Amino acid sequence: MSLPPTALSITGLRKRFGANEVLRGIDLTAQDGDVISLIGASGSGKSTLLRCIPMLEVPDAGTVSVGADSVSPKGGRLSRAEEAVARRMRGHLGFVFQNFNLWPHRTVLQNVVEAPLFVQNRSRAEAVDEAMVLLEKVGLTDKRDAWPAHLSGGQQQRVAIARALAQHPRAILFDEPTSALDPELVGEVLKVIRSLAEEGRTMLIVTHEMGFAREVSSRVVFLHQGLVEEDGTPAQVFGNPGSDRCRAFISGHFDRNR
Amino acid sequence: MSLPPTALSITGLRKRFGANEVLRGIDLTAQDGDVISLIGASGSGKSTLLRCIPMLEVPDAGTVSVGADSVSPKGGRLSRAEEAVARRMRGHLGFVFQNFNLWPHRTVLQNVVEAPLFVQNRSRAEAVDEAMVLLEKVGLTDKRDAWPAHLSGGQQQRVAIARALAQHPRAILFDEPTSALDPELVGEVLKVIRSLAEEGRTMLIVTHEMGFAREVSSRVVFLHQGLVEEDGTPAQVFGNPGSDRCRAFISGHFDRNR
Amino acid sequence: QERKKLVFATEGTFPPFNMTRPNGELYGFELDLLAEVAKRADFDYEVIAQAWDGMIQGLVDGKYDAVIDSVTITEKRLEVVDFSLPYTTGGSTFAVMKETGLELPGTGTFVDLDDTAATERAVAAIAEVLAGKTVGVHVATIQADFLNQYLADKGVTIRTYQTGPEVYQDLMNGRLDAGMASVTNISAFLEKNVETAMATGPSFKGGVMGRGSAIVVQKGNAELADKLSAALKSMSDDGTLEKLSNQWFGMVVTPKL
Amino acid sequence: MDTGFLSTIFVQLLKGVPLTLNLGVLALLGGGCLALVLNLLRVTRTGNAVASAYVFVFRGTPLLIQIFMIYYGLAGFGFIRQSVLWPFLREPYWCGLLALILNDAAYTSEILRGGLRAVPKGAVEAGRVSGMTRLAILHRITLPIAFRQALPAYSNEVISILKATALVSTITLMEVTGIARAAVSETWRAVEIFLCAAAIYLALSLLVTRLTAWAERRLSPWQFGESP
Amino acid sequence: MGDLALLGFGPDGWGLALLRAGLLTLAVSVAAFLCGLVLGTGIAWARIAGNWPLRKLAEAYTVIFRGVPDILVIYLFYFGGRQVVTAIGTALGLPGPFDISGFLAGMLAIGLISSANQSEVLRGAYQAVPKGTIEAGRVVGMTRITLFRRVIAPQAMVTAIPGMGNQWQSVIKESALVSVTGLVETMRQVSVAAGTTQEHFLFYAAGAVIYLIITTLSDQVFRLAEKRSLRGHAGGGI
Ligand SMILES: Nc1ncnc2c1ncn2[C@@H]1O[C@H](COP(=O)(O)OP(=O)(O)OP(=O)(O)O)[C@@H](O)[C@H]1O
Ligand SMILES: Nc1ncnc2c1ncn2[C@@H]1O[C@H](COP(=O)(O)OP(=O)(O)OP(=O)(O)O)[C@@H](O)[C@H]1O
Ligand SMILES: [Mg+2]
Ligand SMILES: [Mg+2]
Repeated sequence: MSLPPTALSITGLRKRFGANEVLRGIDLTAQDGDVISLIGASGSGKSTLLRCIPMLEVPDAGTVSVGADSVSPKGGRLSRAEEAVARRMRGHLGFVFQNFNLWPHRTVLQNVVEAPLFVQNRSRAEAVDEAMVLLEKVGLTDKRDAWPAHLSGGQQQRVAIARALAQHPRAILFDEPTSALDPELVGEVLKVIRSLAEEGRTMLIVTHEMGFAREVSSRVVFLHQGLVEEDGTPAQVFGNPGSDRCRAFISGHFDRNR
Repeated sequence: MSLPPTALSITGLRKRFGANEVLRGIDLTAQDGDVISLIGASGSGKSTLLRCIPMLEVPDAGTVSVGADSVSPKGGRLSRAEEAVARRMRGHLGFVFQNFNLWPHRTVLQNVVEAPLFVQNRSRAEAVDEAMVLLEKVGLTDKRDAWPAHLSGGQQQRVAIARALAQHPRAILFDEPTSALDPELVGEVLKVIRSLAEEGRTMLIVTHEMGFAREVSSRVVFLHQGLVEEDGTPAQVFGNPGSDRCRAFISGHFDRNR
Repeated sequence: QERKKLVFATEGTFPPFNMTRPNGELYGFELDLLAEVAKRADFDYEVIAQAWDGMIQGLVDGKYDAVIDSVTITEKRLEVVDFSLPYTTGGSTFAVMKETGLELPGTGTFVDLDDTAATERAVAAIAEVLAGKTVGVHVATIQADFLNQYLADKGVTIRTYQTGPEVYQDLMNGRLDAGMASVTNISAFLEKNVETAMATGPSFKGGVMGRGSAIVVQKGNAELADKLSAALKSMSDDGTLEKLSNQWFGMVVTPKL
Repeated sequence: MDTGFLSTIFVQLLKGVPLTLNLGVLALLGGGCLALVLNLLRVTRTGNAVASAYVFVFRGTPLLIQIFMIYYGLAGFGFIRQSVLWPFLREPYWCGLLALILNDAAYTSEILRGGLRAVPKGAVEAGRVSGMTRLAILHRITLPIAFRQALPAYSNEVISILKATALVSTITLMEVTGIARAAVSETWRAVEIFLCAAAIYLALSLLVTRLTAWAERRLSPWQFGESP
Repeated sequence: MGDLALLGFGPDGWGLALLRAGLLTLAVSVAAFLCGLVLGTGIAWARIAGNWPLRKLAEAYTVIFRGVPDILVIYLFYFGGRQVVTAIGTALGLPGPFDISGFLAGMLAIGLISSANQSEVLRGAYQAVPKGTIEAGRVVGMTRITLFRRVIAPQAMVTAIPGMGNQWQSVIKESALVSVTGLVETMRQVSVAAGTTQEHFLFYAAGAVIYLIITTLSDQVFRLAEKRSLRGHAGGGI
């Protein structure tokens, strides 16, 4: 039996902003169907790590591979050839931004069908049909023609999720996808993520909701001071964390939800 | 004994966006020292309600009072006189936006001292000293000279909280103040809110984190279809909700955190 | 006792009629002429420089009393302002570049446009050579009127320019086959380009070519016009005018008044 | 006022409108494309230097001087008169249009640059992660937002190009101002004639103002609370 | 090309005259631009925040001063201004004669034209300011003035500065039109020199250089302002 294909792999990733070295050598691999939760203190570099994968931030060192494509930028810049590879990689990735980043000049539906129509050149009818199914899933069919500026925070976040899913990406990167959602909707998102995992898609989820992380993930990664400090199943990490730092971090949550 | 002063009172508040009537007659009063959590589904109008208090959205009907000032706008517009009253009201209110709305052209410290210096005309030394104490509380002293665009989501949210507190407002309106915070920081914010309540300040907090709501608040209000559907102590609302709708909403959370 | 000074406006950019020294001082044929006129008519005056745009409006508005800027008397202009007697009546002719080999008949002769038969003969001869060619001229001048009236319908393309010098510029650049201007103006051009360019064709006078250039005064200011005219007349009578003309143009372009 | 004279002049001036519009529209089209190219150049270091130099020269000198330089200056070089370009450069129309295009491009590229600044960074990132090419991001995200932000400033440019076409009257083109100036030196009734010309330009720019206001609403309905 | 000595500073050189003209161009431009900035800000403010009649008035003002060719505005100020000033003076019983100086008329005319244009640039820039940051200012109780000074203006600068740079450049060049009022600024001096010496190209080129020098110097000011305005800004670009 051959090894399962590696959907996503990160090795030796480093990134600094000025004097502040945020990522100091991150290694992480994900197979198809993995759901990895990334937890850590605010400012610990979770978003930066996520943003390095599609090269929105260009790392100072290290390699990022998505499927067969792989980029190892040097000196915080992409060469022309690397930029092309990065673009191919992005085609296989979905991304849900921490602050949503909806396109203000497109309606809800237009935001969702934009990439299918203008990147993947699918037919309009098909793209719209699928978009409507996705909007149905996140409970926004009645807002299809609204402008992003007229949506509530949670509605914007759900559009962002639908927009990422509409691309059929092999791997999806979520940056706090439930931060603006109420408990019921969190449950819905949980369902969606589970069904995607069953389809074999890989997901990397930054989250502060430990309950959600426990429920959804096959693996939990704890980031601390620019390094991966814990990496294991939810049971391991939440039940019996190896480091004191991780224990202290998690206890903050479980204390309150006792 | 006289009645305790009413810090904040809302009566018969209505607001519609086009055909969508979001608030359909809200009544709510808060005394000094009250901490009220506002919960409800995404899109139920929580942010709109909060934004109506300082007249960022002008209600279609109803009255808002803060301390001795009171405004009852008609037809979704403020007259010049009402605008002046509203501005006086705002001077007594702090507001933490759902999407932070930091001033991008000012550093962290400048964001925090802006209102003390340019609205309340306090001395620079005093304002800076106090700002540093607040930044210390939210763990951001080392970011004092950073630009908002260079902060992580959680860091931005903490600046927004510090900015609101720097005004010494009588009442503070928080729109999901912990959405981007890790469990430890949520604990810190909880502490800050408790100490403010002890000082007698009034707080109105929109939140999706039921655990947090339970810990922090003296009263919980559940919003549904533009009306207040539940209003009681955390024990009442979470332990024994009156309406089915509220029970279903809450169970989403406690199921997962069982 | 102080006498009120008369203010004259001129452009200061039209050699050799009026020019400007780097220090702003104005000089030229018209300045010398004016000095002599002032002496004879016994008035104090000053001359100010003013761009051509707005020159007449300034006069009408009373910002100054008269304009001396090689302005030709025409019927239309008489509706708006008054003129003194004319002080130049040099004819108009054509300029061409030597390398084009173009040459018009009648060089050195005079044609009076009031003499219809002679005019027709001369125009027909020129038109034969210029048919299909392009002739440049300063916009809304008597030369432009002449071209429009006599040559426009004979297959000659007429192109009008906002200033005089641009006609010569385009002539040298090869966009024009010929340019038309006053003899005085062309001789100033030839002074610098005598190797490459030349004047050709007859010199036209009278008719649409108007009654010569004169000093312009406000409509109805007959007193000043008469005073100026009288001085000019006396200069013409005693030959001063001719002398000045020879001094500045090397030929006589002034009328016998 | 002499209404008979006014109406004759007015009719005369109207004959210049087609040329004014022709020059204005083509200058804006050509200038717009060139401005876009200039902004695209700014991505690379040398490109940025080239674009800056271009803007510096063409924004830094009066259009009138540019027109003169192109019309009279270029023609002064023998080799240009021998070149294949001469049939074009010989014509005042093409020289005038060229000058207007080059000038408009310099101004428009600055306006566009300001608009590009106002595009939220996140919107561009969202385009990049969805796998869009540079061109697609430009055409689907950046430009629509940037153009909308730049529209008020751009409407200034449209109007000033409209008025700038007046300067080509200096190189023998008879558009509205050319006709007006000819009429002035003929009749010397500057105020009446220029008032007529002003009325024509005012009408044209009123049209432009209306069009841009309409475009503002069309291009950014989300700021006006309209649904598509 | 002509004789370069013509551009020198000797008795027959035009250097000094051109220098003086250049300085006058600069003076007229600066005065007109500042006049336009003050008025333009007011107009933009009226259009954004004014009540209905004020808004319509500001709109009409913009349309007229943007739409009428500049030369005519200058004409009206120079020639009409004198009549207005005289009427006012007489009404006040002051001893005449009255006139409006060429500098004042030119500066006012160009300033008014520019104010209409600047108001449009500013309005566009205002609309590009994220609404949330304005709300954040309102909720801390800022007055309109403070809000404008501390929140709106600094952010609007980012979009406005290139547009304002354009306006400044236009003003410099429009200043050439004031020569009809008798002021000897660069363009007028150039045409006088060119006409007198018949060295058109030499002097037009010299004129271009003078304008470029003024532009270069003033560009530095705008560049500096732009740098300042961009602090903390994380906007797009291509
Ligand atoms: N400016 C607007 N124009 C039109 N509709 C709006 C506008 N702002 C909000 N809405 C609509 O009003 C409803 C309530 O929005 P609001 O932001 O108050 O919800 P919320 O309770 O805060 O939700 P969330 O928890 O997702 O933030 C939503 O359906 C939203 O689409
Ligand atoms: N563009 C930038 N320039 C400078 N510093 C930056 C920049 N972006 C992020 N940082 C810094 O890098 C650190 C990591 O930021 P990051 O956004 O990755 O944190 P995070 O783990 O996502 O935090 P949060 O949970 O609050 O979103 C922070 O200290 C932040 O201030
Ligand atoms: Mg983050
Ligand atoms: Mg909300």
